[in-house]
Amino acid sequence: MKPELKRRLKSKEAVLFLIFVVIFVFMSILSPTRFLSLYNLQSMAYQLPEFGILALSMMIVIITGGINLSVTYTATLAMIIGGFAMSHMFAGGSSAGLSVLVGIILMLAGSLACGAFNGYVIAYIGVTPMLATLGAMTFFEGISLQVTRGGAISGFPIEFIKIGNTAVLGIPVPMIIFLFVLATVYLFLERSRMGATLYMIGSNPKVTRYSGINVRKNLFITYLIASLLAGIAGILMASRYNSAKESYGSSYLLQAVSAAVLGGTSIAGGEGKVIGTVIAVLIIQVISSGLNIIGLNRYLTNVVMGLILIVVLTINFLTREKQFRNN
Amino acid sequence: MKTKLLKIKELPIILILIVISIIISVANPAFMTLENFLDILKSNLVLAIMSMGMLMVMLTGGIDVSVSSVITAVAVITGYSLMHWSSNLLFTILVAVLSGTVMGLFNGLLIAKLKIPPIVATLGTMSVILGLVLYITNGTWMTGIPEKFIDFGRKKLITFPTGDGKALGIPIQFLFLLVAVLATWFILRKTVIGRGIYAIGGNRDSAERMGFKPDRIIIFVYAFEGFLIGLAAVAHTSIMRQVDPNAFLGFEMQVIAAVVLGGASVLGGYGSILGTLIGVSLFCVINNGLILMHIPTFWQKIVVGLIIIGSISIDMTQKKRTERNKTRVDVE
Amino acid sequence: SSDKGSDELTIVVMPKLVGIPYFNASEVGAMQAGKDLGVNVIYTGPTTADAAEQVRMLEDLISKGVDAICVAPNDAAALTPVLMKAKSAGIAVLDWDTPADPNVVDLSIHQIDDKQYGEHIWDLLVEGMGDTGDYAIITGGLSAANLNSWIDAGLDYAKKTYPGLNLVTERIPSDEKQQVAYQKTLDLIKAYPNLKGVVGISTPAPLGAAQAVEEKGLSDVITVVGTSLPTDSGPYLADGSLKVGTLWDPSKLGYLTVVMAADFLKGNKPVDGQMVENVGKISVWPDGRTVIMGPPADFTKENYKTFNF
Amino acid sequence: MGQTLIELKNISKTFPGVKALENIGFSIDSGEIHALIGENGAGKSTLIKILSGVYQPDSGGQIILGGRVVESLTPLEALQSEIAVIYQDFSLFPNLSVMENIALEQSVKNNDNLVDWKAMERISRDALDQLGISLDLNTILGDLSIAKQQLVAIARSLANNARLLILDEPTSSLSKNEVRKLFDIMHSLKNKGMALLFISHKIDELFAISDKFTILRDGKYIGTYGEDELDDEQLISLMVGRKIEYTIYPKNKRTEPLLEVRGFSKKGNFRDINFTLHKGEILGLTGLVGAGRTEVAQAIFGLNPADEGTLLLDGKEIINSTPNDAVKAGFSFVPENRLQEGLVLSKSIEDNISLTMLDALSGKSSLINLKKRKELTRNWMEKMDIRPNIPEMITSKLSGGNQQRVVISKWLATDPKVLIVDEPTNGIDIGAKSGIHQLLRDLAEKGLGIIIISSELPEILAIADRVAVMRRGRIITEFFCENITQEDIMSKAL
Ligand SMILES: Nc1ncnc2c1ncn2[C@@H]1O[C@H](COP(=O)(O)OP(=O)(O)OP(=O)(O)O)[C@@H](O)[C@H]1O
Ligand SMILES: Nc1ncnc2c1ncn2[C@@H]1O[C@H](COP(=O)(O)OP(=O)(O)OP(=O)(O)O)[C@@H](O)[C@H]1O
Ligand SMILES: [Mg+2]
Ligand SMILES: [Mg+2]
Repeated sequence: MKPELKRRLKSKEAVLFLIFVVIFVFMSILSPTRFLSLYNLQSMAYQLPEFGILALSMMIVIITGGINLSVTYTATLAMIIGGFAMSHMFAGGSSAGLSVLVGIILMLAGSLACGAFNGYVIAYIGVTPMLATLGAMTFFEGISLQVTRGGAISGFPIEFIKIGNTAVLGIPVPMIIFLFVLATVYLFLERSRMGATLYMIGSNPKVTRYSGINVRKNLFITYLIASLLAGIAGILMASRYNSAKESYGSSYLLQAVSAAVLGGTSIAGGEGKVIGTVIAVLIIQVISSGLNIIGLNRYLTNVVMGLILIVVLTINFLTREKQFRNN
Repeated sequence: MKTKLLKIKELPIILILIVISIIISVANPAFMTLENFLDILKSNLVLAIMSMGMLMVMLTGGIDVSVSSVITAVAVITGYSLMHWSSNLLFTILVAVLSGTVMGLFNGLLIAKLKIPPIVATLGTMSVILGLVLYITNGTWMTGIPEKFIDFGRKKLITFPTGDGKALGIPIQFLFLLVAVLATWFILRKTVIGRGIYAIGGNRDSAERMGFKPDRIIIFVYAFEGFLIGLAAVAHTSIMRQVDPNAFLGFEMQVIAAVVLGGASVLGGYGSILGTLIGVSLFCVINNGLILMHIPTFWQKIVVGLIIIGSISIDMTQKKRTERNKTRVDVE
Repeated sequence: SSDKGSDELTIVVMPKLVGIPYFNASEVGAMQAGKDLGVNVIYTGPTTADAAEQVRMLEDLISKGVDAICVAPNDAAALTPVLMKAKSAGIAVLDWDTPADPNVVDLSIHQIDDKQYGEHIWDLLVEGMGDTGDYAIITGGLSAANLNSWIDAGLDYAKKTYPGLNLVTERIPSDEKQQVAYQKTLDLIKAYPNLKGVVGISTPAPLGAAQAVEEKGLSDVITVVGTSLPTDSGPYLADGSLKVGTLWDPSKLGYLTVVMAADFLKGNKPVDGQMVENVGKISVWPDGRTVIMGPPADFTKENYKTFNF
Repeated sequence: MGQTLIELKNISKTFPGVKALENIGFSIDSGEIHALIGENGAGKSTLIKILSGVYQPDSGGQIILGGRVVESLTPLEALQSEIAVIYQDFSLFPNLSVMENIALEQSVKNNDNLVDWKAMERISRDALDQLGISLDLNTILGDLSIAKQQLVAIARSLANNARLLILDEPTSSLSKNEVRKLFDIMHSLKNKGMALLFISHKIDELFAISDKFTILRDGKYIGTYGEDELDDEQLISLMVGRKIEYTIYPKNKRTEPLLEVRGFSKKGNFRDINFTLHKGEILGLTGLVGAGRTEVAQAIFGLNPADEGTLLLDGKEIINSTPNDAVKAGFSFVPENRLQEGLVLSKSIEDNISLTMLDALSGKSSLINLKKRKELTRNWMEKMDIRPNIPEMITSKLSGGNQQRVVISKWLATDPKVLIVDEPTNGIDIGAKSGIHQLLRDLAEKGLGIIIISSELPEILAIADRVAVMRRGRIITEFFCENITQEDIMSKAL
């Protein structure tokens, strides 16, 4: 038991958590009354879920050795499809409850359709994920533009807006949804049969196929699930932003990749822990909010983020080296 | 000869390029004109130059998402140098390639020495470099590039007289592309390091066992990529006559897409200059064709997305079929 | 502003994004106003024109505790919930440059009337190319609300006033990049050989169009007009490839925004015809909260050197 | 014999948790073929990697090379000292041409800056000519079969004009004929004064070619002996510490048919394959490398579906169009190339063994029962004697033989009806080999049908009930294994 505990304390995730604590304390000292205020903590809890869910979605795909550049446009296409129906139904006199229900169902269905598209092209046709999702990103954006003509879809019932903007017992609803998603993704990836398969596919698809596993089906489902998560993030965004538009969250794309790798997911596939990604998301959120409150130039915030990425990975490298030498 | 031609790996993508070109020129004969090709050439030179560097990086199994920020930084430095130091052409080129090489070197060191995965290392440098450039310049355009340099940018290499008294010409910036392609070709084909690049991409451990120094090769590759970006920055500045620190936002994706479209493997080891140039051409031709074919604006992205996925799917299906029907045994 | 302890006012001015010339110029004006009025101005915004990023930043700024938020929304609807939060936190909410949801703003600072501006641009086009013939529009991005509203106003106007004008294809996006506008214009020239005019909306667009026209030696055939900053467009105005650029002084807009916010916090409402120092005479709509800065300035070959933005 | 070429003193190597080598010391003379032998995991490959500079030995040891004493070598130093190695995993480049795989090393060794394509062509052609094989120099290596790749690896070391040529199990995927050719070459190299260090688990080969034997056991040096000082039995007992020989198992009577292959054909792979596998039977499938045995096996397993033909299991027609179908129907397939097809090298023993068992390990909940998984792994690691006994060990760090055991474990764990094994004892030491034979026989006793593909005829004769001989994509004949000799089979296969 003891060596197990020791190993855990030395793990990448532990180091990352330590870094998170340091940054959090640092921000708190810099701005005790504001950063550490209840209001700010709550506000961060509102902001984090949509990004966190996108990062988890990205992580699942990266574990299979892929990448999903269309993740944010999946979220927005889904919200546009559902939002379009929802606002039209609502304007047409349907009850708020029904419109919201139909809207949400369509948003999830829309994201699944995007996932099926990517999944088919990648798993069954065999196109490199990077290129397939790059094409899909353009394609989804195109459809969104075609539907919205560049504008935003709004006029949602207030019941829908509430999803992203209310708190239960002080805990924002998006945060509750995030925790639920997080637990599910954890069970799926790290405890379930299919999760185990995905890690093996990410490490070596050929051997996995030779082992009698239906690699194509698993990959296909992976993209479905990842896109469904993007759809959930889309619902949160549409609700928080009270509208649906093709460009929402486009800055999350590279951030989601960064969060996954910062959290220890191997970009080559086959490796990565949910908890790592979550800590990375927390780090990014705290830096972003903290520096914003302190009033640092937005570009310097990017510089800090980049440096942290490099520094954390360097630390990982150095600890690995040290362990290697000590043994 | 015939069989050799059929064996070219790039054949499917070449055919796709030809088919798309034919479709466009049927829709609009203006496509198949010298003038249009020269326009395409001039407006995509920078992409083509940068694709050479990216090809090398991807051959080692790496990727570089910082190219857009590096070219921005180099363009800003070049612009500053032009306006404050000297408008001498050679000096300008020297400044540009030096600063590009230094930034590439930095990426290379992170990747080779600190073993940071390329996509992550370059994501990091992208944030840092772009953040600094925009912080310093605040996004302000640098106008007032010396006339001497702008005049250079307007020069033509060879001119072709046209019927209506105008003259078309190959833009002077084509030289930069030529240098980039030839240098890349020379390195990849003629030097031991170049073969080492392929070897690392194919099997890194074996390359090391064979006596290659993968770390050094990787550093070299990123530095060389930086060097090419330096050339690209000069070409770009001489065409655009100003420096806009926001001009390259998102450009990295285009470079990567063109190279992958040209058949390079994201896992390393596979990819060719010919393929890459065809990938770039396909990219340019599609973009060029959108307006020439009068495709309505709101359909354009849908069309581009589908063409990218469609052509690579055809390529893939083709490869799978050959693989499946490969003769493995000389059956009696 | 609990950390401050003083009673200095803190006003946030948030552009759609930072790091582009237009909003840099606004920053200069806003900061100057802060200095002149003795208020604390924070000029910050996202690095890409993303509404989501704006919302996140606004949430943080509400946490920070400020007195007024003036925002140029990337998307009006998207900001409504967060602006409502700001209001309920006792923060004054203003929009500037681009309107936000009118139900949540205390004041709305417009550089210009969108409709008039659109019509003005089309008038400039017709001045150059005449009222018949083919023309095209190059815009910054398909989903930029204010650009779209100018174009829509202009198109409506052209339909009624200049029926001879023929728009060859829908507005073409240029990703806010001169290089792309340049490329697209080259393609347009070949695709539509009878093209006589190009309207560039967003600051880099007219320049890219002008560059292409100049290179093709068509400065005399194709009229390029559009929204551009006089300093950046100097060379193109000088060589005649860009006929006219039209824009207001963004720094004045920044200045006016801060002045209005500070006044509002002090309990002063704007009045029609009010003279604002360093800006000029403003007009206020009957609703009492929509402030219009004034007509744009047109830049031509002759006068561009007299502007400094 | 010539003079001492290289001498090792006190060489040790420790990996995290494993002492792979302990105070090894012996010398190799020029003009000799020196066999390095030991069980799987004895440390042979590790020693070779030290000689070639891939690993640095623990400090305190000495390598004496042409009078120069060093503690360790770098790969380039090793190359420049003219030590050439054919690694167990070949160390080739799948994306480069045959020519470059053979000749590029020269340029690196000479510190060249530029590539001389003409010289490369000459060097590689010479090397292939020496081997007496013809290959298109411009073929991309990845497109070649494993056997041909191995020939390329050999050609590469020939091209190096090495003074010491190390061959780590070079014969593991060669057929008899090719082995004979290789041995001829080794002889002629030896006569030219080159020293050869040779690793193999095939005892008959060792005696056929070696002048000296150096025996390692558990990382320790046991001794060096001349070929006339030892016989097979002594050698084996020195190596494993006990006596072992090929047991010839009693043959089964025919029972009811289990698997029937009817008219299997696939263009460019095989034609009109017909055979029946009975319950409790071991059917050998043999022939020269390239005869199409692997292709047939892959077709049955759904990896390389046939164009025509039918498959009957227990009399019912089934279609295996993917491995997934095959596994569901009760097939297991141990592929011939464990590195590329058998193991996820970056994952642990546990992950690999449980890969085929995920369904069984997770109940309705779809969540994996971690305890059951641990148990399963432990059971198989014990049963197959996988060393080191650490389930979390990453499989790339296992010795070749132990890797093979993991692959076999993962397939036996599924409790199949039909087990297809393609060169299953490739690279497995003689002790373990007899263990695997015993295991296969026991499984057959329990009613399993087994198809074994092997180029090693004694192995086939020892355990198979029947053997089908393939030649150029067709089954030429079938024998019952009772009263036939290797020569009977070879005469059909050629
Ligand atoms: N599940 C899979 N995952 C990844 N690659 C696969 C998969 N199945 C087949 N391939 C690859 O596709 C190629 C053809 O394989 P195979 O002959 O098994 O295809 P198939 O199942 O007949 O194809 P299809 O279903 O398209 O007819 C091979 O290169 C193989 O590696
Ligand atoms: N990189 C490594 N890290 C940890 N342990 C290793 C590593 N490489 C080898 N070992 C261990 O060193 C021991 C010797 O392995 P080696 O590969 O030399 O065996 P071998 O004699 O070649 O066996 P085989 O005949 O099975 O190939 C084994 O226990 C192996 O697990
Ligand atoms: Mg070995
Ligand atoms: Mg075989």
